[in-house]
Formats: sequence, C-alpha cells, structure tokens
Amino acid sequence: VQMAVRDALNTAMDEEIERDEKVFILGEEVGQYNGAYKVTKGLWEKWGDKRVMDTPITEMGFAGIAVGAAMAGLRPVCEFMTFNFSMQAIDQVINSAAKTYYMSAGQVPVPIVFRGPNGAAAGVGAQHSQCFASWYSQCPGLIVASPYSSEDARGLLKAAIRNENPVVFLENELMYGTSFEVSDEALGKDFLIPFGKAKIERAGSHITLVAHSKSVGLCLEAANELVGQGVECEVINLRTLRPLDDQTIIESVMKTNHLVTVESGWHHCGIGAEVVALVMESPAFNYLDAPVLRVTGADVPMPYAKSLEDLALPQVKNVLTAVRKSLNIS
Amino acid sequence: VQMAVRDALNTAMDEEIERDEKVFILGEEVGQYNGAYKVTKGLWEKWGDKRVMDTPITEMGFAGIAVGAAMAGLRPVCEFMTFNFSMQAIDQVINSAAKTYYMSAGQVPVPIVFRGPNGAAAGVGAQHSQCFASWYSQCPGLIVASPYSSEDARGLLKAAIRNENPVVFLENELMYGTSFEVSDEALGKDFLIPFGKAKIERAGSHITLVAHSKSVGLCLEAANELVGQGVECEVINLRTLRPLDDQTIIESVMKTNHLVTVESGWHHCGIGAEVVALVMESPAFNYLDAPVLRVTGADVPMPYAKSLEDLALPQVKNVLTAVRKSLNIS
Amino acid sequence: MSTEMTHEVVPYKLHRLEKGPNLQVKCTRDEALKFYKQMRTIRVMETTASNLYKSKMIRGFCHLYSGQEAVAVGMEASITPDDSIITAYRAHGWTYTRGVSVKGVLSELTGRSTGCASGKGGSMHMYTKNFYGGNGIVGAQVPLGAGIALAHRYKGEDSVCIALYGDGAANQGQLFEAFNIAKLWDLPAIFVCENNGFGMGTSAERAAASTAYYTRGDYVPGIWVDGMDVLAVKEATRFAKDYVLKNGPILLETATYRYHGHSMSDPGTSYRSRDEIQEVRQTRDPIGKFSELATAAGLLTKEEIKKMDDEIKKEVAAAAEAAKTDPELPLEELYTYIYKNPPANTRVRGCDDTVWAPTK
Amino acid sequence: MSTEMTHEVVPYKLHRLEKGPNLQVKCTRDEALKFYKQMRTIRVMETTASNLYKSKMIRGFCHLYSGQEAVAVGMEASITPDDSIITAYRAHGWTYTRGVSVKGVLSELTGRSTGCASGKGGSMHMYTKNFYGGNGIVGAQVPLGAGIALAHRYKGEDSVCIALYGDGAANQGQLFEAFNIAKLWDLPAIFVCENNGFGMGTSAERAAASTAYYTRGDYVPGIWVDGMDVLAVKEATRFAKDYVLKNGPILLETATYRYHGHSMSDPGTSYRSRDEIQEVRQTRDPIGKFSELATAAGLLTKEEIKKMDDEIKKEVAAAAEAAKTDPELPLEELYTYIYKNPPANTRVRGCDDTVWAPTK
Ligand SMILES: Cc1ncc(C[n+]2csc(CCOP(=O)(O)OP(=O)(O)O)c2C)c(N)n1
Ligand SMILES: Cc1ncc(C[n+]2csc(CCOP(=O)(O)OP(=O)(O)O)c2C)c(N)n1
Ligand SMILES: [Mg+2]
Ligand SMILES: [Mg+2]
Repeated sequence: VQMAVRDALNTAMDEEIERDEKVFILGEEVGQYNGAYKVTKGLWEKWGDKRVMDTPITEMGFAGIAVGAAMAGLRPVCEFMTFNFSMQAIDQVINSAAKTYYMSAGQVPVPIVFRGPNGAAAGVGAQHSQCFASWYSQCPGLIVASPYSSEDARGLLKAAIRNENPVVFLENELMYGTSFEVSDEALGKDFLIPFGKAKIERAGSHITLVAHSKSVGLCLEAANELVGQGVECEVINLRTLRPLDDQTIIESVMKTNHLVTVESGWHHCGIGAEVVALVMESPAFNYLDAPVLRVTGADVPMPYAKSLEDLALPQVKNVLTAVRKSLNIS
Repeated sequence: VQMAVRDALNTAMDEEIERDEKVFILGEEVGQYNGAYKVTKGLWEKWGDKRVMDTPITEMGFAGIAVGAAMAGLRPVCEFMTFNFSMQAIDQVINSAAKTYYMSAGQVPVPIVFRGPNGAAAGVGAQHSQCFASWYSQCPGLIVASPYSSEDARGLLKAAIRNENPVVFLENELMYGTSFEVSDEALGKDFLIPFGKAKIERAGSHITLVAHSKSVGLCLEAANELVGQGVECEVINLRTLRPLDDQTIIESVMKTNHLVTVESGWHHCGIGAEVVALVMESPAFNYLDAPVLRVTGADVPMPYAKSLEDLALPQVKNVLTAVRKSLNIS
Repeated sequence: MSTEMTHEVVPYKLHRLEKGPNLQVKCTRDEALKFYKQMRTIRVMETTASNLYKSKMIRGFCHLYSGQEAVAVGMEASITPDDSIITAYRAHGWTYTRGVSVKGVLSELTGRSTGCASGKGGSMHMYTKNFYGGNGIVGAQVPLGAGIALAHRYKGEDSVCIALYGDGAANQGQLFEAFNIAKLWDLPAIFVCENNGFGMGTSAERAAASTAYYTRGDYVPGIWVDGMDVLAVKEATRFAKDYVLKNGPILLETATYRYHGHSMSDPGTSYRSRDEIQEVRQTRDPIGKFSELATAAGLLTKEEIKKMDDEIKKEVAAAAEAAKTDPELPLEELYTYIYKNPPANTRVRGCDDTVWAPTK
Repeated sequence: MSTEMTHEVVPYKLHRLEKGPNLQVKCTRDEALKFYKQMRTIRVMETTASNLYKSKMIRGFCHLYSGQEAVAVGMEASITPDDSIITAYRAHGWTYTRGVSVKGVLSELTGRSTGCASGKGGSMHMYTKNFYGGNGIVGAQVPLGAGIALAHRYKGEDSVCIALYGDGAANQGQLFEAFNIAKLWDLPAIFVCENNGFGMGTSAERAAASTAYYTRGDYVPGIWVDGMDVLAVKEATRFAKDYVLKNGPILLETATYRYHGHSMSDPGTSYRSRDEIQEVRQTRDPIGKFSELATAAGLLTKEEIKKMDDEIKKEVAAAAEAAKTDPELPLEELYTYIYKNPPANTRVRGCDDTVWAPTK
C-alpha cells in the first residue's frame, strides 16, 4: 500500500501509545490542534489528556519536564514544533538527556524521543530552516535518526520509542505529504528498524551516493538521470546518523571507488564531512579513484525569496555535477 | 616578554575598552568578583559599572540583551562563564546574532563577541567539559576564533572586538595560566590578527599536524619527540575555525603528503572531519601518501575520575600513534 | 467640524502603580486623520497580503495583524522615530508604522528586491531605522529589546525601546530573565504583551497559569489597557515612556484580537467559533470603533473617511501590483550580506564544490 | 529525660495561602537523635571533603553544604523514600540523606569505583534511588523535577518530587516555565529555593529584582521558612507535601547560609566579611541551635551528643580512608554506560583511530 510519511509517523505513535502505557506525547499544539503539521492528528481525541499533552510555548520547560519524566521511568515523545526551537531546549537534550546515563554510571537511563521537522521547509526564512543533524549527532549518549521514506519513518520511530536511550528523531516537513509504497511487514505492529544500519536504496557499481532524509530522494533522482549516461549509482540512505553505519559505506566505496555525500545542512562540520573522514580512516581510502565530494546546503543563512532559496539548497543538478566531476565525465 | 594567556586576554579587553567607548563587558561575575577565572581582573575597578556589568545567572537573558545592544550600535563582549552554559543562550547566538545581518539584507549588523572557556577543564565532569568548536563554526554569519598562545589571545580578541560581525571566541581554561613569549609587536595597542589565517607554528617537511587551542601544544610536543626519529612535523595552529584557512592547510599537505588533525572535542562532525573533507576536495588530495587521521576526544561524555578523564582526552601519545601510522613507522 | 475630542477609555488595570494613565484622552483632528489612515492602511494591506498568499505569491508563513491595528498605531503616536521597537513575526503593521511603505512591506512578502529586506527576510523578518524586526523565535525579541533599551541609556539618549510579544510568548522563560535584568538596571524598556487571546491554536487560559499578563512582571509595574482603542493605547504609551525614562521598565498588556488564523495556513476556526470572531468585529473592531467615535464627535466626516478608504485602496493596490511584478534579487545576491566588510577575496561555498561565489 | 518537645519556629511568611504550616512543632527523642546525627554527619563529611580537596584527592569543583544541613535533614523527615528529590551541584548532603553512605559520597568525590556513581559523576553528579542528581547546570534541575513529579502522578503514586535550586538559580527563565506548566497541570512538585544569600560571588540583592523568593512563583503559592531550623523545615515540608498532592505545586524558600566559599577554589571572603560568617555560625548554626534546643528540653544529653560526635568522626574518617585508597575504575570502563543495552558488537572510538573499545 501507499502511505504518506505523516501517516507512517502517526500510526507508529498511535501503536506505541497503545502498546506501552508509559508512552505519551507532549509538545506545542500536539493535542487539540492535531499538531502544527498534523502529524499527531487524532491522537488526542483517541487517547485523551493523559497520553497527549498540549504544552505552552516553553521548549526548555517542557523538554526538561519530559526528560525528568523519562528519568523517572516514563517514555515521553517530546515534539518540537520544528527543531529550530529545540535550540531553546538544547541544554536539556544534551546535558540532561544524553549525559545522565553515563554520569550516573548506569543508574539513570533516559528513554525519551525528541522529534519534529528538521531543516528547511519552504519560504520560512533563516531562523526556521536550520538542519541540526550534525550538532546532535556529535554528542555521545544520543541516538540520532533521520528517516527518508514512510517505511523508515514507521520503523525508526517505533524503534526510537522502544529504545532505552534518548533518541533525536529528525523529520522533514517537506516529506510529510510524500507517499511511499510500504510493505506488509512494515505495517506490522512490531516493525522495528535497527539503529546504525543504513539501507541501500539502489544498488550500483560506478559511484556511491550517501545521504539522509529528503536528500536521499535527490540521489535517487540523480541516479535515474545518470542511467541514461550508463552510470549506475549506489544510493545509501543512512537512516541513522549516530551511530553511523560505516560498514555499509565502506563496502560500497570499495566496490564503486567513488563517493559523493548529499545533505541539505551546511557543509562545515556536516554529516558529509564525517562520512569523508570515516572513509579516509577506513580500508576504503585506498579504493578511492577520485576525491570524495560533498553536496550540501549553501554556506548562507536561508533567504526567503524563492529563487535564492532554491539556490541555497542542494538540487539534483548539484548531485549530477558532483557525480560527473567524480567520474570525470560530462 | 613572557605573558600568560589570561593577561593577554585581560590587556586586550582593557585596551579595547579604552579605545572605543562603545565597548563593554557583561557576564556572570565579570565585575566585582574579577571573573570566575580572573580573566577580567581589575577591569571593573578601573572602568566601573558602565563598562563592566555583572549579570544574574541568566544566560539567555543577558546574551539576548548583549545582542540587542549590539544591534543598536554598541560593542558588547559577552562572557559565558564557560561555553557549556552558552547552550542556554545558543538560540540568541545563532538566530539573533549570526543571522540578522543577512535577514536584514545588511541593515542590522551585530558587532558582538561571545567569549569564555570552551572544552574540558580538569575534573569537572560531563556537563562542564564540552567543546563547541564544531557547532559554532558550522553556522555562517559567525566568525569563530580559537586561540592557542598569548599572542593569539591578544591579537584575535582585539580583532574580534573591532570586527563588525558576531565572533565566538573559544578560550581554554587550562591555558589561562600558561605563559608564552610575546613579541613587542604583539604588545602594541593595535596588534590585530586577521581572521581566516592560520599560523605555521613549526615548519616541517614530513607530515602536517593541524590543531586549534590547547591541542596545538600537543602537536608541538609530539613534533619535538619525533625529531629524534628524524621526523619533521609541520604544525599548523588554525587560530580561526570559521573562516578556515584552507589554503595554508592545502599547501602544507602538498608539501608533506601526510596529515593528522588534533582536537579535544568529539570526532563526529568535528573540526578534524571538516579539515579532512576540505583536503579531499582540494588539489592536495592527490598529494596524500596516506589517509588523513584524526586525533580527537574519545567518543564518551567526560568522566570525572582522573585516570578515565586522561584517557578521554587526546594526549601526546595519541598524536604519536597517528603520526607513526600515517608515516608507517614504529 | 470640531478640532478636538475627548474620549473616556475603558479603565486601565494597574499593577504596582499608584497612579496610571489618564482616563480622559484628547484627540485632535490631525491625529484622527492620521490614526484612521494608518489603521485602515494596515487592514487593507493585510487583506491584500492574504490574497497574495492565496494566489501563491507569498510563501511560507504569513502572520497577519488585522484586528490589532490600534496597538501599533496608538503606540507610535506616543513615541518618536528615535525610540526603538522590536516585535515578533507578526510584524507587517509595525513595519509600516515605523515608516516602511506599503510597497516595501508587500514586496518583502513576495520576496522582491524592492522589499524592505530585499526579499531576504520575508514575512517574519522586516527592518528599518530603529526597528529591529521581525523575530521568528517566540520570546527572543524581548531580551533583545531590553538590550536596545540598554543601548539608548548607554549612549545617553532620552529614548526608549518597546519590545512586543504575544500572550503565548508571555510564558517563555527568557522574558522573565529580561524583566529581572531590566529592573535591576532600570532600563528604559516598555514590555508589551499583545494579548490576542491565542498562541496559535491554544487559548491564553490553556497556556498560562495566570492570564493577568500585566501582572506577570511581578516586581515590574504593569498596566492593562484596551488594545482595541487607539486612544487608550496612545495614552498608556505616553505614560509608559515617561515612566520608564524615570523609573526603569514597565509592562503593558494590550487586550486585542486577531481576526485571521495564526498564519495563513491556519483557518483559525477550529479553536474558536466564527461567531466569536464576528462578534469582535462588530463590537470591538479598532477601526470601526474609532471611526464611529470620530464621526460622532464631528472630528471626521463619513465622506472624508470614504475618500481615505478609496485612496488607501488605490495605494495598496498599486503596491500589490509592484510586489507581484518587481524582480527578485539577482542570484549572486544569495551570497551577500553574510558578513559585514568581509576580506576582499572572500568566497562563499555554494551547494557543491564547484561553486565559490564572491560576497560583499 | 523527656521523650518529646515542642518548639515554636520563626513565623513563616505566606504567599497566596490562607493558612500555613504549624508554628508549634513537635519533636520526639528518636527524631532528635536522628536529626542531630544526620546534620552532624553532613558537617563532618563536608569538612573532610574540604581537607581531601586541599590534599588534592578531590579535583575540579567541590561545592560544600556546610551551613545548610537543616534543609536536607528537615525535608527528608517529612517525606518517604518513595518521594523523589533532585537538586543542583551542591549535592553531597542530599546524597547522604537519600541513603548513600558517607563512603559512597567521599569515594565519588575522590573518583573511586566505590563512589555512588563509580567515579564517573564526581562532586556534582551523584545519584541513588529516587534521587536524580546532582545537576551541574544552574536551573536545569527544576523542569526535570517537575517531570519527575509528573511521572509520580502519571503512575498513580501518592508521591511528590522536591526540586531544589539556589537564590542565584531563582532568576533562570526555565524555572518560570516549569512553574507555569506545573501549575497548569497541578503537578505534585515542591519547588524549594535554598536561599543561602549568594550565587557565587553575587549577593541575592545584586542578582534579583525581588529577593522575596517565596513569592516569585507568582500564581504558585509560597512559604518562607527558617532554613536554619530543622524542625521548621520539617513542618513546612509536611505541609507542602500534603498541599501539593491535593492542589498542585508550591514553592518554599528556606533562608539559610553557606559557610564555605562557593566551591573549594573560592575563598568566599571577597564578597562578604569573615565577621558575617562568624556571626551566622554563632547565632544561626542549624546544628548548634538544634543541640541547644534538644538539650535544654531534655531530649538529648551533652554526653550523648559527644558520643555521637565521636562515632561520626570515626565513621567519616574510615570512609575518608577508603576514599583515598579504593581503586579508580579500570580504564576500559571509560567506554561503558554510554548507552543502555547497546547492540552486542558496538565499539566506541577512543582518542585516535587505533582505539575501538567494547562497551556495555
Ligand atoms: C521558540 C519558538 N517556539 C515555537 C514557535 C512556533 N510558533 C510561532 S508563533 C507561535 C504562537 C505564538 O503565540 P503568541 O505569542 O500569542 O503570538 P501571536 O501569534 O498571537 O501574535 C508559535 C508556537 C516559534 N516560532 N518559536
Ligand atoms: C547555566 C549555568 N550558568 C552558570 C553556571 C556556573 N555556576 C555554577 S554555580 C553558580 C552559582 C549558583 O548560585 P545559587 O543558585 O545561589 O546556588 P548556591 O551555589 O548558592 O548553592 C554559577 C554561576 C552553571 N553551572 N550553569
Ligand atoms: Mg497571541
Ligand atoms: Mg545561593
């Protein structure tokens, strides 16, 4: 069947609320308003105030409350209306959620999910368009997931809610309405995608494209275009940014000898940089026939105007440029 | 003359307060208490309440006030007692300070310096030991400086205070008491170090070591040890993390054909990763005789116990290991 | 025709104040003309923005100010261009009263180079002299405003800063941090809660344990004022400016209402009834009420009003036309204004490593 | 010997409460023995920590609780082990009253594997059952505490959470966010401001526009209580626990004092006089005052007290000895407890790429 990413997330939460009475959702407008982007639609009506809690616009406060509840044994799903606003609460995510299990030498686990849309939406300007993939994935103690498809969304979110650790779950607003074919297996109530395992979305032998979230789609589009040129791309959907599945990347590069990374965040200390560095430090280095190239968001705050915004975000043509440069074709 | 890093910072601020009446310092304990780490010692006594303002323990509030004052034409130097606490205020740094000049298409510049100790001190545990080098340097609109020596500290801080843009200035508590020989030139009231220019602390032909802050010292120590083995290291002190001086790195690598990066922050999407990626994308890639290796903080929250803490932070022996691996010597 | 009227406002509520603003507020004919014109212009501009949004000329968020016009117009009436203002993303009205033309606002909304931020800012991020935005982060503008007030005092100016926030924002912790510092340092800051009853889909009561926003500064004195009455707002602002220059911060709560949804994508009717909106429009509308008052007092005639309405319509329509057809910035401007005075040879990286653009 | 005494406490100050805790507080002999012993143990433990710090056995920060003992001991007396507590970095006393042995505390301070966090946490980060730290970020523990209170209510337990913070922390915005949500949701949270007069080198007056901390919750009722009187604290806590289970949050301000500097590196005498400290020690010391009271009432004898003092000294000395000599964790434990239940083959990267350690 076809399922939109929004519904994949919604059903995952619905089922996990049903499965474990410790699971609840909190955040701004998640309840009576059905979510700013309707991801939690119907859940408040179905489950009521105890399991779906509307909060005031006070991210530090409600994120802290969610973390405290997790320390005390509940399993909160804390929605940030967008991850841009998670900056207000980032100390609670990093210092309270990620580090406490270690500081307490295992006495205080913090099973919590922080989720919401990450990165650029459309026409929302510089303060509402930042990608936090690299910041969060830098921090040990956190698991960071970044789904692309509906299957990813369902399997990773269910896994996140059942995990014993704090999980940062980076969605993409522009993907909420996108539908994907979903397998029967993925519709199962216990469909879990393991963290730290990337998915090869498309096998290929000439070049490896590594991406996460919406950028996986760019890679697949580019791959389709390149077929005409006789180029077979292998497209890797990272799914998890921490832990990163270095094995899958390395094996692919040893096969294709070429690598391009694609992400919509800024390049500087981005996910692409980490992928480049891990490949460098791996046996794959000697298999590289060309330098790894990064496709990323432009190094600017996000402008509002459409034409500039388009230019600030990676497009299929940037992927094509990088692939052609790597393969030295035109 | 010899000068401690603390005094270099202190004299830089003192002189800039004198030079420009728009310059003032604010932060927790910066005034009457002379600074938690005595970096602002004597300044309140000399300049009074108008130029040196003690604030309550409310980072978001006073950082926001500082940014507002900068927007309205002042030149605040905003001290975070440590950068760990800047997480409370990071939204004001990123969304208000870094992005406003762009969002306003040049109408509202934000000349402000955020400074304070960054990274691990000694025995202060997981919540007080984080390195924010890669987070801040990811964001366009910010300049990020990370001095190593007293000369760096003076010249970069004075340049930061005179700059028209928001500057994140990452000091290191463990270096405050360290003295360096300082040139006459560096004692001049107008001694400014330009951003985006790295310093070759030590020339060498066999391998390039790139570092910032305290890690530069590790590299120099390692370089000294390696001389005995006939290895001449070129040690690059980055000084600025945004903009990064790619040219100096690239040229060095083209000469030495080997590169190791050293930093005390976590590896994942760290400064080392960015250096690796930029070298990959540069002409230097073809000059690499071995993969670039990263020396970084261990991938753990910082433990308190001394022996574990030592192991969590890069030491000279890690640099030696990486250099030897790169050069394939033992 | 009369040249002045006196109007009795709905009583203020006072917090930690012995004495408040005057209940009797005078208004001259010139003022009446100005207030009406400004309020009506904002209203028509916002309706036009709504239409531009529906025709997909405006993208992303678009938060309209309709219903709240009396706050911006009344406050501006008691300050000077040397005083400063900062507000949140619901910024169109304020941008206009601060001196940006309707065209400057609408073109910004459509992302044109002729917009007041050249199309880089958009709906939420507009600026002009002594107007510091347009901030998209709920609450962040309040410490910023305190900092702008600090700058006025630091430079020895007799100016104040007005920092505006919503009822939803009123619970944000950084406000309380700013209040505390502003009070400790006696900053000339007027903190203004524009209480329009809702933060997105959440009513004030569901978000705040105390909805007496004018008291939420605790040790900061506060005034509740009828935010649908331009004269009450004007008088309260006069009082507040005088007060803060002498005593440090004050807090105003302006009771108002927003007619549209939170942003254009919100129909705005799932959390309140159409009747509620209709009733406010009929009984409390700031423009309707003011024009009744002014015509009844013989300050303005119906014909004058009609004439103004026609002129405004024309002006806004012309601005909308320009906003539709003016060009966006040339693409190379993506890379400009990231840093002020960047070194001459600075290059900015684009989306792949073949793009390194000059900047300025 | 008597078996019970009644003590009249310094009057509480009430905020938004009709009725407060009792002014007359009873104390049995068993309680007296326990309170004295606990307070004295904390005092001796902290003095010992101070010495261990000076001999460089303790590193980094070390925030001592001496002077504030009556708060921890008094509060514990009115709650059960099923209730929860969270505090800031000044955590040694609380860790002890929550049930960790002196050795567990001191060994944590010296970073030993026998410490209550195996040496991973250190002075600021101690934990045990229903004790959630030891948080190093000023103010962060307050929303966490509200969340723990939420968990109690969610699980249908009749337990409360006490969240403690200092006078310096009292200005942090996230407290006000937590107060608001706690009040909206009627959470069983007791928010406690331990007002010891200073946040580092800054006196309460220099940091807060209002130092009436018991009123700073605004719509949250509050009580000022003499924090140097263990019985006053006990009674106020009894009242508060009862109150919050029925009505939602309450705020207590406990007026207390810290004898040492902020942390061991602060001599603590640049921002206050030695005389001031001396005077508090002589006139308000919680242990001195309580033992006078208890001996005067015939609840305890001087000899008993002397005997307890000797025993405590011995216990703490033995603990200190262990804290000096117990081993630190083996090095491979650097890599453990990052994640709960990591996949079997997980490896953690060390400081260079030749180190990939197993974890659990
Ligand atoms: C920190 C932060 N959290 C959440 C949002 C999303 N958001 C934008 S406006 C808004 C509602 C604000 O309501 P209010 O303060 O009453 O202002 P109004 O929209 O009524 O003018 C929310 C939740 C945001 N922009 N910033
Ligand atoms: C967010 C944050 N800012 C600053 C600090 C540094 N700091 C640690 S304790 C402290 C003083 C706190 O004073 P108070 O709340 O009164 O507690 P007390 O130390 O008196 O127990 C400061 C400024 C910190 N740990 N966290
Ligand atoms: Mg509102
Ligand atoms: Mg204190």
